[in-house]
Amino acid sequence: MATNPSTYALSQSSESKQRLQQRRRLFQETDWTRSDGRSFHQCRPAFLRTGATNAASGSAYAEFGVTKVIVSVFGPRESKKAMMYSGTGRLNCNVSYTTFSTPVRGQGSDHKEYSSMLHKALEGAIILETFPKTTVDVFALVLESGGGDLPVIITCASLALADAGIMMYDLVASVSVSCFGRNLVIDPTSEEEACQDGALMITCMPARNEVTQLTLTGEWTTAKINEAMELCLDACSKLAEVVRSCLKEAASG
Amino acid sequence: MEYVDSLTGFRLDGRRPTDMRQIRGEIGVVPKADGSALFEMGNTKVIAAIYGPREVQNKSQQVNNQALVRCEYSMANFSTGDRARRPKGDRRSTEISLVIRQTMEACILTHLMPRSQIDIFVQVLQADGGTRSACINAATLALADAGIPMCDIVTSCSAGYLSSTPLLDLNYIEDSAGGPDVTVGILAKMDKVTLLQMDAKLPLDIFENVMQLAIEGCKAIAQYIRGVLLENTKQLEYRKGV
Amino acid sequence: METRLLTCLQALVSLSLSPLPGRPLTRLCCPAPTKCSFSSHRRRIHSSLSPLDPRCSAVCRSDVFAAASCSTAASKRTLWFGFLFATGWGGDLAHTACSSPPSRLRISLSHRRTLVGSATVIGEENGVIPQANGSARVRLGATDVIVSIKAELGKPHPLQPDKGKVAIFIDCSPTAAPMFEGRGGEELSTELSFALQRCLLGGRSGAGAGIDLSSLVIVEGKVCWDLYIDGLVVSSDGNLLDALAAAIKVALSNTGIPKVTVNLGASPNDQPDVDVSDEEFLQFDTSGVPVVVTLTKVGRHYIVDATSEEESQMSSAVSISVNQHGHICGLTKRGGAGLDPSVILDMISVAKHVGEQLMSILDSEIAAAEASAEDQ
Amino acid sequence: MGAMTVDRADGRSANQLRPLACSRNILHRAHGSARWSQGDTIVLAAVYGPKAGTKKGENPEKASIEVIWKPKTGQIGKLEKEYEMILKRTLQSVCLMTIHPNTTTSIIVQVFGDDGALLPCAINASCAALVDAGIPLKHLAVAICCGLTEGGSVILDPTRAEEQKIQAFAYLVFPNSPLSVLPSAPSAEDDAPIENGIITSVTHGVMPVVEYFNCLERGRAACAKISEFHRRSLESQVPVVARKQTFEVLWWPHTLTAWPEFHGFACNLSEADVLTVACCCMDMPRT
Amino acid sequence: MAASSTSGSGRDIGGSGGGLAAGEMEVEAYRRLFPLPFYERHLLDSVRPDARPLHRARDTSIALGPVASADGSALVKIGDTTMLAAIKLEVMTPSADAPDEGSLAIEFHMPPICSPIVRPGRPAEVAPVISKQLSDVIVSSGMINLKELSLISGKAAWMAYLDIYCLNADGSLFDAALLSAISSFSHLQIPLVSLSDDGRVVAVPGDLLEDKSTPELVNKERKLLLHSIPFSLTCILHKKYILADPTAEEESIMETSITVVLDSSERLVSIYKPGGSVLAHTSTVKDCIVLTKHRMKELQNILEDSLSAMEVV
Repeated sequence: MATNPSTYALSQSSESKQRLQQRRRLFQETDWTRSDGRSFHQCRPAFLRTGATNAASGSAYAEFGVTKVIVSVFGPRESKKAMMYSGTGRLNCNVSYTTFSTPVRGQGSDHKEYSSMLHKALEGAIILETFPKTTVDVFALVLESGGGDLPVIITCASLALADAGIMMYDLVASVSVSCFGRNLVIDPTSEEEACQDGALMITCMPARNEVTQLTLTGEWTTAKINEAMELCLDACSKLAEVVRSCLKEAASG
Repeated sequence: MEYVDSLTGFRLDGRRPTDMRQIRGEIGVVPKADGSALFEMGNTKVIAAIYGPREVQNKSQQVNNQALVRCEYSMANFSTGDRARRPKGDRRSTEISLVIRQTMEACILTHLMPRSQIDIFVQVLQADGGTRSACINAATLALADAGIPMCDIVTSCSAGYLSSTPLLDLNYIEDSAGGPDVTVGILAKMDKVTLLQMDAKLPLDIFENVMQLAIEGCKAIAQYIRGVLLENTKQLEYRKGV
Repeated sequence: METRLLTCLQALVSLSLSPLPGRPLTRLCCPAPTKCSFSSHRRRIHSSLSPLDPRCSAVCRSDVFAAASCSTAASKRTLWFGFLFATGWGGDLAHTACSSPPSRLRISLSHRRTLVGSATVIGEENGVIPQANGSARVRLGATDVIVSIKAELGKPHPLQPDKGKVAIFIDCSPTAAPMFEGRGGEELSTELSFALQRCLLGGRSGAGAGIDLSSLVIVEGKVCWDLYIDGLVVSSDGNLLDALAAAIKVALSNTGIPKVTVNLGASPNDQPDVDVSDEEFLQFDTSGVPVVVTLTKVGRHYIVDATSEEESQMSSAVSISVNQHGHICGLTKRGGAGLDPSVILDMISVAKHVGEQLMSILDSEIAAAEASAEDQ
Repeated sequence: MGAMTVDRADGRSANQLRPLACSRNILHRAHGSARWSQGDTIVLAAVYGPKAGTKKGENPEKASIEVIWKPKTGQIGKLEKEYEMILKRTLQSVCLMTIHPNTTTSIIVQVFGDDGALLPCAINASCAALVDAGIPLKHLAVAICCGLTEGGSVILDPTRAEEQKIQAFAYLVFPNSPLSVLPSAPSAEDDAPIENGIITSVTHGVMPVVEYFNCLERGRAACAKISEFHRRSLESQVPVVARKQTFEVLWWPHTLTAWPEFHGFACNLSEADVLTVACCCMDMPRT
Repeated sequence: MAASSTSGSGRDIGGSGGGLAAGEMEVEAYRRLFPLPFYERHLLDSVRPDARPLHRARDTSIALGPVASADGSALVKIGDTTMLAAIKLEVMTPSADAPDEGSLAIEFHMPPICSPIVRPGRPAEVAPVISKQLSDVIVSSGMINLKELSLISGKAAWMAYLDIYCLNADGSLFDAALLSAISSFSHLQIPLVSLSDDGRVVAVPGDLLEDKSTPELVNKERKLLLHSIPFSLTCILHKKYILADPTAEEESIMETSITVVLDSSERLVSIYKPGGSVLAHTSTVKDCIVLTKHRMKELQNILEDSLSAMEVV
């Protein structure tokens, strides 16, 4: 099996391609219903559990609709030998996908962009001074990708960090919003993400009212940014409540 | 293909066989580096930056009685006609890095800076033949700019043999013709050869001629580089108000 | 050492003095001396802009300097132009800053002199890289970047048959800093590439893209131009993203895309023949290409165009790309510290303001460069 | 059971091994080296070490062993990774790991020829190289490949062609029989002699359980022979004279084909020197 | 003493809540400082720290179809060791020497989340080895008839990509991986396909099956027939003890392991003992084989239960 022959995934027949075109046109209209029946400003139901991997210091599993993610936290442990001395702790993040996470079989390699975004989203929330000279590793594996992957990873990672007992200023919650013409659609699925005009993702510490990460693509007016940010911040604080209750449950159970 | 016009004796780009392309050197192109220089040979354009002498970064590489000299050669994506993503550390760039490192190490007075490290970074902005030579020349200028003690200045030039004519300073088209390409590096004042590379067949008497031509080229470049350094020193003097 | 540098910087900033000689945060003076002769044509605009901080009713004065100088070398004509501008409160700020009550934030902005060079190689198109379709070199103080643009024929993405493709790759040369040696620059390179992609290419559906992708299509679903934007950081002294974005804009402005003639194949399934002209070139419309403004937060202040020394002490930085309509086309945040949402909104409005000026200067200088190129 | 008559392409009987050969101390820079061949399967093993320090993840209180497998051609793949791991674990069980704590011994295995039973050959070669390097060992590990033909008979040391044809085969590694002057120490665990225990077993293909035990028995008998060979070759060790490598210059009559690069460290040569060297090279008879 | 210890987690003592009594703390400390004597004390009483008898495997569960985007998938847990396996079918042109056979590509992954040993960018040493072992065992056992993966002889055949992800590595990785592999194969639903105009194989959506205009289907069978399924058991050999189904802690303390794979007709597919300080004598090997036979019965029942549970749903 040294040289695998080239293969191709089953393409859907022409009907379903037309369906995709239809959807794309639909998104441009002002009023349409989402495929999972949610309203525009409604998030997917979130399922969160701690303790997915017992070999790790802390871990968590998150399921938001189709999107399924496991995050393990290791450490604080010895930094790599090549690393120079550091008075504060280090944070090392890595995000990878399984080969079967997407409808078409992928390579299952590391996702560098998400790894660095995860790092940026978390480093502001962790009190790095509490573990000098050592490293905390946050590793995420996306089992199935169904849209809004990065926000789910970030939220799940914050739960795993709390499970590992890493000191944080606050829990971190992350929510993204897609822009279609005039509409703002919160917590998009991958189908919606593929056709969006723009996207805004906020990671924040709700109790401190601080934004640790913010990315934006597409063309936005200031008023719309305002609206989207408010929408996201509101959803973040609700999400943080879900995370908090999950932690309480784990501690009491 | 005819590389030398049989009637006029001119080369494809209008040079005579013993003509060098226009050369230009500029000192101090990277303000943050300890020493830097730009060197152009016709359309070949390279930047060299020197960092050091400084503390050895990887302690296991430290040499106790001399300085550690390191070199990295990299090519910009747009440096050649056809755009290509170049992975770092491919065979060719590793080899050229080694050649540059060894050549420069030979002229740096490494014993004066024990337990320290000197990094030579060369970046090719445009490649049109003779990048190896241009890199060495740029590195020499940059080392001088960084004030690193050297026993002499090293200059390099290539020569080839096409259409039964020894040609000085091959450009890309001549270089890719597949003929012999002799790259020579000399210590200008001491009149010693410090680098010699050739990977093709050449009868010995012709090899002698070609090498001689390349050495002449090196000497001319040395002349120019001396001028650039002198001008730079005058500027420094002027700025310091000496 | 680091803490000392921090306190020193903070002290300087709170005095509204820049740690760089000759670059106050709020007041203009001559730029730091550089090698290039700088015969300046000076425009001073006194205008009453709406105050940047809504709580502060001080009149904001904007000083815009633009300077261009031409020097003709023996074989090539080098064209330099530069600008520098600042916004802030009027008056002698070095003193008022100390005495003013601790307001929420003081905004103090000053760009270093930007040098955008388009060296003209004998009789050829403008550009520092002759073999590319377009190129530019931008210097921002000691930051030096080169951008080259190459257009190649390709096939459109099956899901977007009416659009061409653009790929942005940034490389950090080890000449810029020893830490970029080997694979050391990869992390920063990919981060810059992604940030620029986010800023220039708009949303997934293609809305809000700075580069009009549909203009790159030759035959729908069959042939299109693939635009490869390669950036190289030659020297790094902070604010790489802004410099790269400006360089891309300038490079796009002098990008000539060859005119093509298409012979459609007999059957619709055939790949059409494309004839690429090597004489006629189409210019690229760059008015929609946004500029990027990075606001770096040091202490309680945020500053534009931070040097690497200033960046080393930043708590966080927000890069905002602004297009000609004053719309935000992309935003990325760097640095660990969290920001209050209202601060971000405030930064956006500042960036919009700064971006407008940066845009108009870049545009006018591009026009000037083009005009002088045509004169030749 | 008995040996059924099996037709083997090379005319061997079912129980017959290919000719064995072992030479040691053939690399003068390595601390120990050995070349082991079984017919056309040839493996060269070199041992470097013990060197100070262990890799991350290894127990620093013990010696650590590192195996690097170099295939004859091409890149190292999954199969080679598996071989590396098996070889490492096998050699770990043979070496006295407590004698040189916090050291690493590297074994480099270079495949010269693969004509079946490659892994057993590599294990035998590595063992000989460890002996050559003077690494303290408990006992030798002796490896053999037993094949099970479609007809249900066992053949020893199959060639590559046979390996591909047969239904199943097992790589088995046993300790060699100790030649002790002392009366055998009372074994606390088991009454069975140590050479009956399996160090390593790797099988390929499906076989009935009884056949595996049949293979074990036959393998054990063959290993006794191999360990006898091992012992003899160790005793009759002839010091091999290390040949100094000579400086080689590629030349062609009256033409320099390649000028080996030289970069002056201490020897900045003048132009005349270069030509002299070149001429010298060309007058030099080719060795 | 035996009952006092918890499962073999690698967590900090301090992290597991301050509720431990002083005596228990000492046990935990003893376990960390002198792991081997700790285990040997247990073995004397024929019990393991997690209260298992020596020959018992941990609780095993199989969940079929956890990955919606795959054609077949299974989540297997043996104790805390968790494996997620998924099969994706793609179409390939079969090779000339086997025109009517499909192909298998089996890959075992150890992502960094599964164990503190694995770091990103540096895959675990054992991952390629287990990959190789798995494909050897699955191919040589003849469980799958590759001819069933053929679509159009010489033109198109299925390439089954089986990817197994270890989500939690707590010993006996090969056993769990093999079980997840065979479970996902028994869950595999082959999509119904037809041939499009340009000669590519395309999927036929379920709602179009009754439609008359749909082009003719290429395949009819939606299930693979699995012959002689292989089951495995890994045992640790320590002195004269045999410990079935070891945890990661047991594997790290007692190094000699032996893996026996038997197929459903009790033939030997593999005996894998890579070195180790303990020598396996014939009697030991026989004991391991007997243990594997018991384990096989257990696993067969668990697999059948989960399959029938799925059909009911």
